[in-house]
Amino acid sequence: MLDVDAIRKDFPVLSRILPNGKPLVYLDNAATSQKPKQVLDALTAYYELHNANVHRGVHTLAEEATALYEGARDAVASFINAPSRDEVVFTKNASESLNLVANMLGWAEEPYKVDADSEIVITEMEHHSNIVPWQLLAQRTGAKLKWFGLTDDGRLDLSHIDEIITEKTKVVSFVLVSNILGTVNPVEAIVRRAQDVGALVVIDASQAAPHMVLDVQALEADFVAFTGHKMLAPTGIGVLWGRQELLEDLPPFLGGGEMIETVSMQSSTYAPAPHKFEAGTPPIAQAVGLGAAIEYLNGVGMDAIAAHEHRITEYALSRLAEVPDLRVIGPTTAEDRAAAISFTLGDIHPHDVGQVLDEQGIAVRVGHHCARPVCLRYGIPATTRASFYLYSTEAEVDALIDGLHHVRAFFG
Amino acid sequence: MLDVDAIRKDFPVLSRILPNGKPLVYLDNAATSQKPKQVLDALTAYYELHNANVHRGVHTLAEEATALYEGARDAVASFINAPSRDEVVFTKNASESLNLVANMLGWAEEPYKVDADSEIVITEMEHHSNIVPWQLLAQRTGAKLKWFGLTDDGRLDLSHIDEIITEKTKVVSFVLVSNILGTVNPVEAIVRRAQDVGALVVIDASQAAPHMVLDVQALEADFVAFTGHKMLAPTGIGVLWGRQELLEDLPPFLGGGEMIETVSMQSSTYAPAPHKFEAGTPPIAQAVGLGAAIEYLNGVGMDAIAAHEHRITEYALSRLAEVPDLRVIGPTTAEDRAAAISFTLGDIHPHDVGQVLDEQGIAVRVGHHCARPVCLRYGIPATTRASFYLYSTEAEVDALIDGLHHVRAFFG
Amino acid sequence: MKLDSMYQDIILDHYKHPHGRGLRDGDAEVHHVNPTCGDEITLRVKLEGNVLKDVSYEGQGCSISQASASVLNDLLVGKELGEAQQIQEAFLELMQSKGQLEGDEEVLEDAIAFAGVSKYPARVKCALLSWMAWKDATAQALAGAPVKESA
Amino acid sequence: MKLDSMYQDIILDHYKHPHGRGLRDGDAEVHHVNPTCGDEITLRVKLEGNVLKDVSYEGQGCSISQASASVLNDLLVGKELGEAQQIQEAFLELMQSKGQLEGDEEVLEDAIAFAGVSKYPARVKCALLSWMAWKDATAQALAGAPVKESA
Ligand SMILES: Cc1ncc(COP(=O)(O)O)c(C=O)c1O
Ligand SMILES: Cc1ncc(COP(=O)(O)O)c(C=O)c1O
Repeated sequence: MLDVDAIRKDFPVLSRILPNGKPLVYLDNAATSQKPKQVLDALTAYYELHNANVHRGVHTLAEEATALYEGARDAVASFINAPSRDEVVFTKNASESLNLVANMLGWAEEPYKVDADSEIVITEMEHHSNIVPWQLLAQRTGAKLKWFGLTDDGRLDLSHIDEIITEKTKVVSFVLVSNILGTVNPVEAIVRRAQDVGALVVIDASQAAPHMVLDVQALEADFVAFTGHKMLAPTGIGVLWGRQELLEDLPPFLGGGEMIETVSMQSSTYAPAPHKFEAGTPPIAQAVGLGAAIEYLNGVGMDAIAAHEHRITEYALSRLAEVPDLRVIGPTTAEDRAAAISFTLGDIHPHDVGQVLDEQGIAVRVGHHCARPVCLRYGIPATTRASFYLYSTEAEVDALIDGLHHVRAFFG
Repeated sequence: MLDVDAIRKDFPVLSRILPNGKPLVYLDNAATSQKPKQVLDALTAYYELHNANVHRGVHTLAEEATALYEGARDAVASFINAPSRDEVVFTKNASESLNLVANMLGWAEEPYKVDADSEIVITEMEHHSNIVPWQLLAQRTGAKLKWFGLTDDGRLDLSHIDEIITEKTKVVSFVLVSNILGTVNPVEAIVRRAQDVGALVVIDASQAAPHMVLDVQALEADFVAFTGHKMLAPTGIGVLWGRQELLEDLPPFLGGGEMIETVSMQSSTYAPAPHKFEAGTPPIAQAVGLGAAIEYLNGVGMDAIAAHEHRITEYALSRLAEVPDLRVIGPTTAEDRAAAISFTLGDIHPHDVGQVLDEQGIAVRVGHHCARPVCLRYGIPATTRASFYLYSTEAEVDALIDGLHHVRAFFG
Repeated sequence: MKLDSMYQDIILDHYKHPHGRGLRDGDAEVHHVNPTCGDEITLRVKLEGNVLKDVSYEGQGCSISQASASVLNDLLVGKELGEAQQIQEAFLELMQSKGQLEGDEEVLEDAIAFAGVSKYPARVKCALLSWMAWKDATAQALAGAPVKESA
Repeated sequence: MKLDSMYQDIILDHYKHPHGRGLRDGDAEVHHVNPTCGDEITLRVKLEGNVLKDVSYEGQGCSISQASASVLNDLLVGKELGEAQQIQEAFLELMQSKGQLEGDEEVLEDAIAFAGVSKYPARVKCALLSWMAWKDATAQALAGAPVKESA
């Protein structure tokens, strides 16, 4: 069991009193997480003592900054059980990581090249950041974009898997945990089929990395993307993990300082991965912050965090079921399900739900959660989403339920 | 005159004692600047009180975070005298800003499209971040890359401007202030010729924005790129300013959350600029930090900073002239010159120069400074570079000169 | 309570009983969305000479965006274009006032109920959605654009 | 003083008077650069059966990278390949030791002077440049690659 009280003390914002006098109940963790003071201290120490540009200096600060930055890469590599630290590329966010892969595949040589004869497979529950890059790639190469649909209870419909993933499929990209439905997807079935047809597999782990053990070797994917700000780290840092031989074979994306081996006006050669994909001054302090966040998460234990969130999810689902006219969009049990719960409340628009909850200090997200196709699929304009994390409590669930009763009364 | 003593007190790292007992003399400002506590406080306050994801929330924290993030955009817009705040795009660094433009022009429609009939013009003194993106664009489109050479005294050789910028030129991209030579380039002559042939003008202002008044309207460019970490702001934030009608007409670069108007599985439409170019969760805290950095710079005054650096540069150039066998690479007077000074010292390799200086607490940069073509042009393997900022003092110049004498004695 | 300043009874009334809803004959049609929340509106204007004969609309969205479209219909239909435009500008000014203005009841009638909404940046866009759509559709109608099919 | 631990006299001697410098006949040639600092080396190996007949090189770089190439030439020329490889591995281990190892003088001779360099991550690459180039060139020579023209 987590000592949630002790954990909450590490997060300064959680004791914030809002301008209307209400204490903050932060249930918007799928959008972004709060930061413990350990992470903020790491940032401040970096800037107050060691700040320098990395990799190209022989002076003390530059050596220290480089050691801290590369140390963060080690921390990420071991957090996701990467076979090699050189497989960890730092980006600005998960969206850049996913765009990086889509662009590499557009510019790649055979056998990776996505062209007019290729098919790209995604799913209907992707975040826009795992839809739009592939739409752009399809438009620009003439490739065909296909996708898995959803079942009524918020799961992937894999019944036509052999027609969707075919010999023409060059890449299959899908979300491990949906940010809108909370669904945890069955990786193995998809990876198996993708491997059978020789397609590359990209996994969007943005909602998984913060909440459960993430083992890139166990996933057997080719690329895994996630984002720092949802896992206690600063904004401005993301990760792309990729298999070493792919990172070696694939062409660079952004060009500039850091990513080169040698430059002349006529032509350039590129540094080995991961540097090949890190053009310009990297998010140094943010990587250091991510390293500190991982240290914090490891200290608590990812298994313990997952178990805590599972309990909270079960409790929340059972209490939400008490609220009249409330319809959960996504799995209604805690099985293969993470701690982001979307719902509608009668025909009260989610914007109105969120506003009235905010008045009570309860921060939830409303809208399409950057997953508009899911709303279209279920014929709803938007949802209200409550999402939990390691510092969430049953009392916060109770506050949410009270709040929802109040919403109903207000618009009743 | 600046009150440099008072300014130095705002920068915690400047009072650092290094592990070898020497106080830090930080002369690596062209690589990255140090951060005042005002900026660090803004970061901490953001994370401790207001942290939330932006733009899509109705709850209090989301409204506060959005106001802070968009407030930083206002600060940048007024700092560079942009006609509209919507012309300010936040990126992760200057390198991304430059790649963004190169990619947009590759995917654009006529009249902007760069294709096999087009020519791209850069200069031999560009940072790799303003070379490699154009080499990649040229490779991928078949366009021809051309460049201005350099005179022996470190200036652009514009004598063949009419042959270099021609009717075929689609884009001219050049550095306002060279990070290796310190040269301040004559913008007007180049812009005039580019406008005559209808080419777009991109200005890399990475070494200008931190040190002088930057007025994008006065420059008459189409795009201006710069980077936060060199101007007292955190790592992980850059800026691309672009003329509104161009940002409206040009296609997006990265796809994802935030940058869309409406998404379906079949197709998507994009939000108006600047959001069209900001895929994914933006560097929120870093933008807030950049806003605080700009407030700090404005408080001191950009004119006063430029004047201070001019004085330091004059002093440094005159004292460096005393050191036997020292050859300045770049302009040898402070006229049209910024405060980054590269030099060689006999045939002592810059790496060795830097190492011996570091032993005395003096942090300089050695190598090709991501501008290898400049080293090739002047037939040198690398340079040692000392670069100054608002907190630099004459005493630090003196320490450098003493250090260089020591280097000569050591390898003598 | 702060909430009541946003959700005035007038707003809730318009939300529950919208005026002039539904798509009717028009000279121009536009479809606007609020990308931040997904609110959508399809709106048509019908001109007769200089007079705004009808504003018809259909859409989905929160109480604020729905009520605002209803109020717009009330206020603008039957007005001369010049006057309609003045009302639109007055409403825009009110919504951008960050809670500083109360609004002129002579001009804005029920729309002054939205004064409280102007304190909530994320909701201002909801309130303005139909008004921006109206402005766009009117410009198109004046330019003689044909009625588009509903998207 | 810390500096002296890096810049041992042996290193400075090799730097000022490099052994075996210059490009001579070879079975394979490689060109390696250190992207962090721009140090470059062109290196050729000449094999005779199992024996390393010559290692010739040309390059530009700091005292550490230059001295290291000179020491390599001293240590490896005339050795059997197996032994040369052991020496290379011992040097690599020393350089990656972050100042923890002193190096076996029996095996490494002058090269133990580089022990102090191993405390400076940015300089380790300088010290290893010629050794990595040698390893690469030897592999190519064994694979029967033809001598490339100098780049
Ligand atoms: C002139 C110039 N352009 C571009 C850059 C790239 O900036 P960044 O590394 O922040 O992308 C730099 C700094 O490294 C620079 O000095
Ligand atoms: C499932 C999923 N994928 C991708 C993203 C994009 O992450 P970011 O906005 O940090 O790029 C998010 C979060 O917004 C997400 O929830």
